[in-house]
Amino acid sequence: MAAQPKPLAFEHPSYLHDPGGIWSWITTVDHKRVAVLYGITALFMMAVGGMEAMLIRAQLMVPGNHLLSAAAYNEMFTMHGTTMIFLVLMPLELGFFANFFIPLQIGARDVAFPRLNALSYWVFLGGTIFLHLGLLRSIYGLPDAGWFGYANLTERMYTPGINVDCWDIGLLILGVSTLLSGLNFFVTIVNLRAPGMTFMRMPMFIWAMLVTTILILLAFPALTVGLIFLFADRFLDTHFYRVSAGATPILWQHLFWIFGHPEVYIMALPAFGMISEVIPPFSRKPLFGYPMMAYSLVLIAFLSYGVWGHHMFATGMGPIADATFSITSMLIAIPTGVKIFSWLATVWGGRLRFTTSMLFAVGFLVEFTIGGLSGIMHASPPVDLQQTDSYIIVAHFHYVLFGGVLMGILAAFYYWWPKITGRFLSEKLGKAQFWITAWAFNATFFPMHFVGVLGMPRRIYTYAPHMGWDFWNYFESVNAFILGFAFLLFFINIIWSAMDGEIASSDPWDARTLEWSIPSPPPAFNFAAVPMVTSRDAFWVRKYGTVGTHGVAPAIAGGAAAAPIGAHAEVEEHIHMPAPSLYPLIFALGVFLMGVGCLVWTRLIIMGGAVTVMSVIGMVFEYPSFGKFDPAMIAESTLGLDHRKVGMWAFLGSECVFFASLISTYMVYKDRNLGGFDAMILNIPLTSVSTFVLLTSSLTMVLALAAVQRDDRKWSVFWLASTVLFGCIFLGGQAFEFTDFVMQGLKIQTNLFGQTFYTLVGFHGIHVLIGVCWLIVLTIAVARGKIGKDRSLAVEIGGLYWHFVDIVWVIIFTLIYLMRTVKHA
Amino acid sequence: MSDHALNPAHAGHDVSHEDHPGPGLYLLIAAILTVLTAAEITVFYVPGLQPVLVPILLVLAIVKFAFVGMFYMHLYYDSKVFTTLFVFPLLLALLIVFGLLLLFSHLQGVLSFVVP
Amino acid sequence: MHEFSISVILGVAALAGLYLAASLLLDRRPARRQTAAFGLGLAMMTFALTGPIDHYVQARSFALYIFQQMLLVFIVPPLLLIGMPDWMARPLLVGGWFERAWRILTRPLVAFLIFSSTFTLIHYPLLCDHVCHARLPYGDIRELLLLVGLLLWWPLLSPLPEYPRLSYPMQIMYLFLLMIPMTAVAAPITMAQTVLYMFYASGPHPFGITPQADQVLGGLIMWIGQGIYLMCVFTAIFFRWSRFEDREVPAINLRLQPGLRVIRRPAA
Amino acid sequence: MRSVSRLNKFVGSGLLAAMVFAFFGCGNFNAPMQTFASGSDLAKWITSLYIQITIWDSIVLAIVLIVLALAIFVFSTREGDPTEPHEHESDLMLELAWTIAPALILMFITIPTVRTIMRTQPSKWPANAITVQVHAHQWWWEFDYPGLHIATGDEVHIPINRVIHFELYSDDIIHSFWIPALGGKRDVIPGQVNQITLIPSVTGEFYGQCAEFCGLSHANMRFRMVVDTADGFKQWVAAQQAPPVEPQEAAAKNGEKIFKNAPCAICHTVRGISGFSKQYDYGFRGPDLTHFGSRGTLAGSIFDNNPKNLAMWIQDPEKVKPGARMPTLGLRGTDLHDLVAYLESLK
Repeated sequence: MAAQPKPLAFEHPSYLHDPGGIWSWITTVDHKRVAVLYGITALFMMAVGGMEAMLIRAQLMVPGNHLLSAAAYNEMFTMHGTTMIFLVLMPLELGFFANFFIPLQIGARDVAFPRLNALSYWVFLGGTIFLHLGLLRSIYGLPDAGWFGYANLTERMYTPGINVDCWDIGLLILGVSTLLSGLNFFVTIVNLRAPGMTFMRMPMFIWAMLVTTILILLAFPALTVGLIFLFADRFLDTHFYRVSAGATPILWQHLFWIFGHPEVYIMALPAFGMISEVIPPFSRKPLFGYPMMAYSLVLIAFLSYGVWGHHMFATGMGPIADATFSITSMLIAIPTGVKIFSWLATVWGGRLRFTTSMLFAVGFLVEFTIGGLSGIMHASPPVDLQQTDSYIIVAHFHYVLFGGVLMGILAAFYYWWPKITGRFLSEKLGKAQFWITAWAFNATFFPMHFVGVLGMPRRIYTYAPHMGWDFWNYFESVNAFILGFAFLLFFINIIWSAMDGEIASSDPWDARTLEWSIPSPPPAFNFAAVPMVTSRDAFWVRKYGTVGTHGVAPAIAGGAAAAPIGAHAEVEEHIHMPAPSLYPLIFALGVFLMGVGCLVWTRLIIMGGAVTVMSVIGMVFEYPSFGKFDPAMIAESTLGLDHRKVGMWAFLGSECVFFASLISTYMVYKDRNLGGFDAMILNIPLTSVSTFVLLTSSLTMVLALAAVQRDDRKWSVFWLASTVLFGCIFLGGQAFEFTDFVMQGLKIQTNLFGQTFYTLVGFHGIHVLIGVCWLIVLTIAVARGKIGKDRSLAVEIGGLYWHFVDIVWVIIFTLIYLMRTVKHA
Repeated sequence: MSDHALNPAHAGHDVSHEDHPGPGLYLLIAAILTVLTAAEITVFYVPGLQPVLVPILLVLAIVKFAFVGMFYMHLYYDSKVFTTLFVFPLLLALLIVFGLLLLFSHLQGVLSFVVP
Repeated sequence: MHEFSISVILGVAALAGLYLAASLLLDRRPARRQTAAFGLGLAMMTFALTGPIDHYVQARSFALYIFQQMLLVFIVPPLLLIGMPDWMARPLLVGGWFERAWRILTRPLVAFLIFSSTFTLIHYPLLCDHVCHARLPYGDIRELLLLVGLLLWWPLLSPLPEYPRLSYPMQIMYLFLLMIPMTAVAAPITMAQTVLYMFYASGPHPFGITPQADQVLGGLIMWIGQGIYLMCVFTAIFFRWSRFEDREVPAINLRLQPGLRVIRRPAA
Repeated sequence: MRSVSRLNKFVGSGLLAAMVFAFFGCGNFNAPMQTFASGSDLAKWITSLYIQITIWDSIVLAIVLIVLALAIFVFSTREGDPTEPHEHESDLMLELAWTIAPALILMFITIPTVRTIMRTQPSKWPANAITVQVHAHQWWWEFDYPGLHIATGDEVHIPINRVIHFELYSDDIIHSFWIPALGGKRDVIPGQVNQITLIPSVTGEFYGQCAEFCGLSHANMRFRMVVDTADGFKQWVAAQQAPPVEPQEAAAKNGEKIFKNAPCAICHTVRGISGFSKQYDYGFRGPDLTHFGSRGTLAGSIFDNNPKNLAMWIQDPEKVKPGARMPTLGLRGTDLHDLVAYLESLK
């Protein structure tokens, strides 16, 4: 370490500049480039989703319209919802803004797992294409069962086409992508913060993203399980949602909304964070009530798991469940109200600057409040019975998701665009866009409250005249086109700015957080030297000396602010950025091929699977740092922990929810089984032996780890190989068990017991299989001397997965096998 | 209360690989796990224990779960961050199981006529 | 049926005497708020263990039985721990086999498991009817609750720096997780369609309500009462955490800690 | 920049005025499916709660908007002002206030909510309640009166001031039964029997519609509910219980033959003429047509019941109701005319 800081010359090209051309974008692992890729894709999909919305409004303009057929209309509203949620809002918030600004705001060089980040993007792109694959078959090939895809309408019997297959598999693929980026950002925020940036000094956007990623990790598995059941129903002829076998389609609704309500907050919380970033600089005040703001985020997230039932009041859950879900839903209003009032208090007394960004932030406050308040109505079950599935709900969630989330995103666009591209968006066009949007948005969606009160149901492609709906629908449609025009302005603005926008300085807004301390657009390595954080609003304090601005001569701003925080890099040569990689793209291709294989040609699944596995192995060994214990990295990490291990544990946490969904389905359906085979078929002696085998494999696994940590290659290989062997014996036992059951006549299609048993135990088996493959790779690597003491982390992480599989079996063995006679419901 | 609450920034530093237990402990845990599993199977086959089957099995499973988690997965020795990362979702998962069972049992109780 | 139990009064008096004696022996005075907290803790203990509450518990009021438990578990131990100065606890808990045992017992996970399993077990109807009321004198369970309550709160309120408290986020997590076993006990009791505990079903009720209603009331006290209480506690902790991390975490000095200056090398 | 801010204010106040205007422009409640209704005890309870919550919501919204507007109008004048704003970061009393006040408001909402839940979801209903079994099909409604041996489609009659107990059945997928004027909706879920119990308090004709997306023709799954006086209902029941009217005119007589010979009878029942067994789903796939002529609407209540519409419907069901299960039979000319005449004669 040099004692004297050397000034750093700032001739580094920005992240956008690269002689590699398009190839460098395809293989990029730079979080900023991946973010840009996400942004472009999501903006394109926003245009598509917007067109779909225009078509919907055009169809509803007059009663009895014949512009769209019923089939086309159903596709439009399904895809409008799916697109806007999964392909626009979430990618813009997570993929674009969070990806770009999490590392910049916490003073990191990149996200925790750069290649995983690129992988998330390519998988996301694959999923996006997959959702639209049905278009290849016919013009009516888009999914048409609603973004919520309620069973049993989605059963093959009622929706025979491949469109719902595409929806099902497409969402599974998108789920993988979202889960992985959630995991990535979670570890980044938890473990890669700059020194001194405690939780309570994080910018509010980072808080919001932290909570959002936790929600993603714990909500998406439920959707995955629901989609897997749907997949099984459609392709394997099981009856997860079929009444004829004793099942109930309500199961889908539970699983879907266990995911779906947190999902609402997965979309809303990042927008809260963005607004919290935008309002302070333009009010020239610190965020009011920071701890309260952070705490309410946590509370909202926590409560959001206990309220899924409020989407299901009409399904007849009974008065007790209704009341419980109602009360918990109402409770969410308290932290949300705290947030609104805290934003108001931030604005209050400030020196307000109404840039476009601030205008959108104010728009957010108004529209989101309206949306939130109508939400309180739906939280009251009796009132909800008059409102659910009517246009008042459409009004409500557009006020939340458009007036709230999208306005927040637009505010963030105008705020952060100069940092991303180094150029301003046009303020003139922006203000025009804001005012047109503000008018047209309210004029489109506020009357939906009226038609909702007048009883117009949702999702209807046509309606009768003289119901009192005609005028407002016409009015809404006209304004919807104006709203579309506002977005046209936005796209023009983006293109204009990219080509000829005004050049922005590094800190054009006199802002408060670290991302403004580096050049715009940032260099590939973000910070020349890792910044030190001593308080909230770190950059502001750098510039003005205190958190507030009292009594500090703004003169400092001229001097210190001009020199970015990282200007005193000592050893610039030490900045190594991760090398580009093609494996993320190959992985995504493999996943995509597997999806296509499900639709057309089964062998393609195996081929795609092989591509996926090979790409994972390739990716693992691509970097020489594989599994390496890096004291420097650990010393620099926030928690003093290796982030690969943090990531693994977070992933295992997420897996808990996955297995919980499978196990609860088994238990719920156990008593609804309509006769035939039941749990009494289970072979206890055999599985007892399997249990011992698996427990022993856990023992050999820890012994292997201990041997690797001693650098004892012979015993490492021996114990690893024994673990593989025990794993294989377990799998063999399971294969025997399954074959035995099939021979006795219990197939996955036979009855509820069969399907829930095979999926639960089967998915555990798949986990064991993955573990065995993983261990085989490790064994070979250890045997060839690639893994020694310094890389024992590779074995440790593999071991964590293996033990997790083991403890899941401990639970399965007890709940499914040993408690086979117990009634659950 | 703030006298000596740890700053999480330093929470992890006091642990390292050296704290991990040796093979002796692993073998002991393996023995305990074997005994517990044997106990589970015994409980399953003893008719007299049927009334208390569920609590006994649940407790045994939780104990096994905890032993593997604490010692084989090193949660007992590692940073508490890992414990949190795992236990929090685990209990959320439990709540989901619990909630769904409650909701569905209620459905069956109130709406007893299920159309075949 | 007794209004005041001599043994409880004696026990509380003994504790107060010990506190005073320790103060005199070691010739140090606890801070005023510590004395106040300890005194309040003893008062709450007396209130919970004897007098009208205990009278009605003996007279088969389930709701008050739960209320008594909540006092013993959630109110008394924190007050006692807050009231205990470090110099008073140190001679007891530093050095010797007792320290080793106490360290294991007060590891957060161990303390949590001991508390929640005890709490779950004593509400298992079979156990409750046979152990809590019939065979053993009733007092045993109350003292057990007090003890496991002390264990439960120790990781949060440990008076000794030698036994470090949990970090603030961990404290919140700890209390949050505590809500789950509590709910798992409270929910089935509240939702049960029958009276679960023979002891409370068997006698006339002091307040004239049905045993079923009494049980629902008790379940709700446990469910909602502890939920709101814990929520308030961890809200308070959150704000302490916020103040601590915002104001008190020292600025890391680059020159003093060169190790932190290492620029992260992502690969190789 | 100052001028821009003035422009903002100008446009902003214009927008606000326009919204207020639009809100009062919504006074048109002359809508048959409006949800602020009081056609039954259930609807009255719901509406009262609905209005209470709306009032609370409006108060909160007004507070937020006024504070925001004040903040904007007062503090935007500081633009360009060199004095720095106060660094006001927190205020415990204020923060406590805006935590506790919403909590109190929510309590005022929650308590009546829970009371209304308990009230509107009774687990028992009087023995003399009239039970109506509602069967939802893709995409029409069947109404059976198990005590009265009546089956109708698309149109349901109930008497005023009696306890009506709807049992909701679905044979295919999830639908939702909704008559806005008489109270809330309930999902109609296969494998589960949901119920609505209510006492209608106003006579008249009300519209209902399926509210849960149920596939292609979800929009065309409507029905009519007629609340009769006690006498009116008695007469209607008697008329419906009567055997079908013998066709009088020649055309109608011919139509009856066509009805029996064409595949109509596979799906439709005319008691005494066609309709076989529920077990084999024979004659029960479509609405019971025994008294078809007495109904006001047809084909999922999307048309008025008149010969022209009926002919159009029979000619090409798929065209007027996408995905309709009724096949196109290729009837035209006099056959069609006679069949229509027969069906319309079934008063």
